[in-house]
Amino acid sequence: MGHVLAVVIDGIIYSSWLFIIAVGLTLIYGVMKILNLAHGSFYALGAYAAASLVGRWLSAGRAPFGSYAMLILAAILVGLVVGPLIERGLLRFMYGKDEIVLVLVTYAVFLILEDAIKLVWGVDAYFVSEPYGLLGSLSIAGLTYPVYSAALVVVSLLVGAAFALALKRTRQGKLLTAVIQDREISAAMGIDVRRVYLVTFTLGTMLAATGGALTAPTVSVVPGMGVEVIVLAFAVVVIGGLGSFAGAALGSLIVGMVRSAAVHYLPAVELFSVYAVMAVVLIARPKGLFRALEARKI
Amino acid sequence: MAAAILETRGLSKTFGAVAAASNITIEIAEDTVVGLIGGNGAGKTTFINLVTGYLKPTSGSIRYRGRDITRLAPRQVTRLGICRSFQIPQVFDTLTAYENLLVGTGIVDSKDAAEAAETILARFGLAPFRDAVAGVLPEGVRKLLDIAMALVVKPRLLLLDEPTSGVSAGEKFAIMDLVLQAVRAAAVTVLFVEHDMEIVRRHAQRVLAFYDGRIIADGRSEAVFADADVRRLVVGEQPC
Amino acid sequence: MRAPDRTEKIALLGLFALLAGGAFLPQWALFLVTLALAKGLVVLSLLLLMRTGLVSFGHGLYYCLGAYAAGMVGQLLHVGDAAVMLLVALAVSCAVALIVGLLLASYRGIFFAMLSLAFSMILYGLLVKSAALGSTDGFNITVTAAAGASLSSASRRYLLFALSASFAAMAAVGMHRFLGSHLGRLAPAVRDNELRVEYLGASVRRVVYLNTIIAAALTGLAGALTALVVGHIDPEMAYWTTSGEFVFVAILSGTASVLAPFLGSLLFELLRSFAYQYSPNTWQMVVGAAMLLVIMFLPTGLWAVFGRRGKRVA
Amino acid sequence: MARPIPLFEGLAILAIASAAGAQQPAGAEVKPVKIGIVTFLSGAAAGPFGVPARNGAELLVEAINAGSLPPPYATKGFGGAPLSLAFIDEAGGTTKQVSEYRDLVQRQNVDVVVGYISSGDCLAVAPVAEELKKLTVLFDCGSPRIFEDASYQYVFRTDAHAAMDSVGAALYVTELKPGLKKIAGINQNYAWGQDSWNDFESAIKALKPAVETTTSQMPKLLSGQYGAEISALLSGDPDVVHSSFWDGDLEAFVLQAAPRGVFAKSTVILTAGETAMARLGAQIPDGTVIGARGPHGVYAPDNQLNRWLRKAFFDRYGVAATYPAYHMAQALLGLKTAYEKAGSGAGQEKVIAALEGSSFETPSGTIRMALAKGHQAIEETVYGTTKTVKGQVTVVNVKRYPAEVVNPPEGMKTQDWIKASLKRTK
Repeated sequence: MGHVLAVVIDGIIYSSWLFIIAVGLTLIYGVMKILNLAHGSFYALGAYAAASLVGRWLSAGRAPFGSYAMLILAAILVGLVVGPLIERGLLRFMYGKDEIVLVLVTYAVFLILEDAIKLVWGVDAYFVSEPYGLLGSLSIAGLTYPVYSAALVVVSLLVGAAFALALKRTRQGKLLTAVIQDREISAAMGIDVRRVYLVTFTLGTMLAATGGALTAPTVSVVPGMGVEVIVLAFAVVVIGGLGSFAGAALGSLIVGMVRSAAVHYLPAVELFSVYAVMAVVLIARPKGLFRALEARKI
Repeated sequence: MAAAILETRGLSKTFGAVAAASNITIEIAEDTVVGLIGGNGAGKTTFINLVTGYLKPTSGSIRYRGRDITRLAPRQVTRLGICRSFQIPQVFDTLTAYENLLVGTGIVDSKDAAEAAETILARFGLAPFRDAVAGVLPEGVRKLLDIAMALVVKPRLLLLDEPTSGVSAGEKFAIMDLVLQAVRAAAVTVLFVEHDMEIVRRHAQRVLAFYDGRIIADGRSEAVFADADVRRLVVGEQPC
Repeated sequence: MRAPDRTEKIALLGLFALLAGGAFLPQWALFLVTLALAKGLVVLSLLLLMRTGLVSFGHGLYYCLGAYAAGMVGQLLHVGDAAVMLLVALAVSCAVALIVGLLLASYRGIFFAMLSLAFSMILYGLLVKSAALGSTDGFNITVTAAAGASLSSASRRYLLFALSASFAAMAAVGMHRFLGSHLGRLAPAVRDNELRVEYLGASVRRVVYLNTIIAAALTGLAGALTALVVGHIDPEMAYWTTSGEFVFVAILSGTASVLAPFLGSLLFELLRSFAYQYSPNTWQMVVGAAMLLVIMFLPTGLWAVFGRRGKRVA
Repeated sequence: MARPIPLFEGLAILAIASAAGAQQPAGAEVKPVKIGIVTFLSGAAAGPFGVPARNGAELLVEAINAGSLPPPYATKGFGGAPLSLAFIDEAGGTTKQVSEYRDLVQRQNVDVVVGYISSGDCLAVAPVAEELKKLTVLFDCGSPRIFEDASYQYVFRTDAHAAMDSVGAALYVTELKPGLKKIAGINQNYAWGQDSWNDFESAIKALKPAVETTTSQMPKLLSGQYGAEISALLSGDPDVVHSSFWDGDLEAFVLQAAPRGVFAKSTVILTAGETAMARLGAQIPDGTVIGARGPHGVYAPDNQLNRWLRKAFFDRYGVAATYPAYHMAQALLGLKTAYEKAGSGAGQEKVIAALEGSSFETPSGTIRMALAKGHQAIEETVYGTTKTVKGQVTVVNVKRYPAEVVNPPEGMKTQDWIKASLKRTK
């Protein structure tokens, strides 16, 4: 049945989009134990930066294909500027505080960035749809899909593969894994936790911004676009298990598929399908799908 | 010999391929003081964890005063009259020493809780630290507080997990004397894990030697310390 | 009955001062204080949870439930009596907490927070879908009577204010006594060391469950009060940002005293009101910055400024 | 992409606001009229609705104070009394809005409140206005419930309620596609989206009972990703797709749906499409049916007031005036008319009496306060179809529906009216 195929394709596209955002969130939580509410703002910043850069690129009359480079550049810029600024300028004074207090710190950052974005870009929508249409479209199961969506899936797979490889194969990745698993021991082993934090937060910010930058051509960039994304990404990482990369992948897939199925078969429940899944998963597996219960030494 | 307060039969616990306790069958008589010795990982703490319900045995049974308590939770075991102290003190860090005890006495008997807490505070010599927050107390005091809390619930069987670890060598004897004095005043059966053989010799009427999850010797302390296996495997003497 | 201690005396004096002063407050201020007191009840319930080591990002669930329970009494049964509305709200939020609490009782830390959030968002989704209840627009509630006696519009304002003030004082004194009781003392014990609590023979689950229900009851009551005061309810009350704001005010207040939530709540309402008025375009930034300043410089909450003992007051 | 930097814009507005406040001469004989304006200044609704409305208010109040409006409004102030403004952000939910409303009335002592884009806020604020006995003009919110579930003495609404848009939409598409068989909808999952769809669906079914609904999609507000929804729309093969999306969501939907052929396959009707026309421009495929919630923006009649507003707004803000600005103008001009009819220095009660059941000229034509005992306005509604001419999007096949045709008669609830009488009124 073509319908089922459509559900799966829509689900995969949505999952890919979610994964790019959620993986940054889970990375930051895994390493720094910060559930970063400002992640949504970084996503929005990525989108705004992408809209501005692509807009300039195109209005300067340059080759339209260069706009893809602008999207990536926007994400990198936001990551490199905002990540270190917030980690060095604010978060480092907060380490050691309670997890919940840290959530509130990032909530404050989120509030401030919301208004800051408004001051810089105004409340009007921006949009740069050129990169979306440029790649053309293809037809699957009688439905038309833009190639851009397929590209999004590829990017998401690349991000996932890069993470899997980096964590397993590279020295830096192994250090990161060590910090995720045991912060104290890794500090005792002489790992420069300070540097790891800075790199992690920058990378996480960059990933959120990538999500935003890649989304920018498909939407209009408006104030408040980050709010919905945060809770959605939260749901994904909580379902998958906080701090787990495989969990972020599986969580994205589950949320994407459930949402797609809801839209096609039962549009009335779409609004809370994600939360229902989250509640069910948490009740069945209290720490999410990919997180073992830690034994306590007494 | 008095009736057995604790009885285990074929008690085993495995974690994957590792046997933390294998086939432990013992009887502990009421109103005795028993020392548990053995190297690290020999199974002493596992034994305490099994008896107090923190771990569920893979096989075997535990009876307390004739009643099967094999799969009960720590809370239920505690309510029956078995309590324990911990290697790492488990106290309420943000509460004062007095409040720590008050939490316990409040659970047991809400009417005379305050009085009971003061009594125990005094008996353990903790009165000077009454209003200090537990999180900032010196380790030796925390250790005492931890043991005092085990006594708050008026147990008939008390299991002490390394009561003198983390305490300076000079203080060890004093602490152990204080503890046993306080405990014996309440006519409690005591099992204690201890590395210091001097302390074991001095206080234990009976000694159980653990090695590799098994009990390799059981008897009066002189006899156990004379055992060749114990000397080699537990006390750590090299055969000459 | 033992004699009231210092906290209880302040609470009672505060109540009398409020009841007397309320008659002279201008209307806008009366409304603001009423709202702050009602919301203070929610923050007080979070204080209880925080003392137990728990933070809920889904307290909007009970806040909204209480409000809708009160609203539906008016809408469906056409009863405009404040007493009936509050009682029904209390009953409904307790009943839901009895079930949800069972599920939540074994969760801690961020997972408790997130599962609570999931439940509140499910309620939000259900309400948004309920066209009969006005979807996101919600509906209006009118109080016409209190415990049988009918009310004029002016006396209604003062009555709701007096109700909120009395509930606040009663809840503060009640909570203070509860926290000082043997049962209440288990809250910080659970937060500090669950293992030891179990080895003292008490059930951690039961403590968490009980405290969740008490917190839900207070929050449901506060939701109903807010509904009566504002005169309008909508699903936004269950949205996660509402819950997040309560947590923020709880952190702002600190957990040192049962009076802190009301003070924190009042200060927050004032801060927001002024930020709205003087900086309508950047009020979020003002609130966010205030939040960071408090977390940085007053890590134990605003009460640290007032508390005689900086560290911890039992 | 060039647009004014809002920071400076904001500062400029503040400066104007304070200038307006300072303008009153010391010891003047007429007391100034202080107006509290509540619109979205933050959040998603700020860009498309809140800020154009605020700009409209600024522009009009300045012109009114200067007496530079075209006739019949060429006199200064409200009967000579200068106006000053106090702005409040509508964001933050109803609880906050009720609180802010009280603050506006009792602390800032405004003489009249003009505001509220969200129907939830309108519903919440109306009873408070009654309690505080303060003249309050709702200028933009859409829900018919406000005056159908209650009656108010101090509350007015100077724009028509939203059922008009859905009924007009149903009339337009049934005329456009007489062979209509299948419809589908994609609307935001909140009161506005739900009401819009329900009214549209029942209007269509009243007009053409055989029409079948293939799917009604209700994505979350601001969800931004409509891939699955678009697939669901496409696979039902509907003749008409109805959407009351606005701003960000609307633009995202158009951007995502156009390349996937939704607009080619079905006739898409965007009931609030006008706010996005200027920005989306040629991105909106030809043949899309566009509404403006009344005779506003591109559909505004060619009268002197409209020519003034269009030019002054564009000159000042660099963008075309959209319907929220028109709605704001309706509210302020209605008030000016009532104040002047009541006479200089008249009390609030007289102003209310003058406003009740009045009619007045606006850039959107004549507004009549015909419903809810003279408290609810009716206006005509207009739909048209897009056609790109030389890269500029224009509307063709424009049809105007008189106010009486698309609004229920006095005393009848919208839902009953649509179900029972729509067929006959046609």
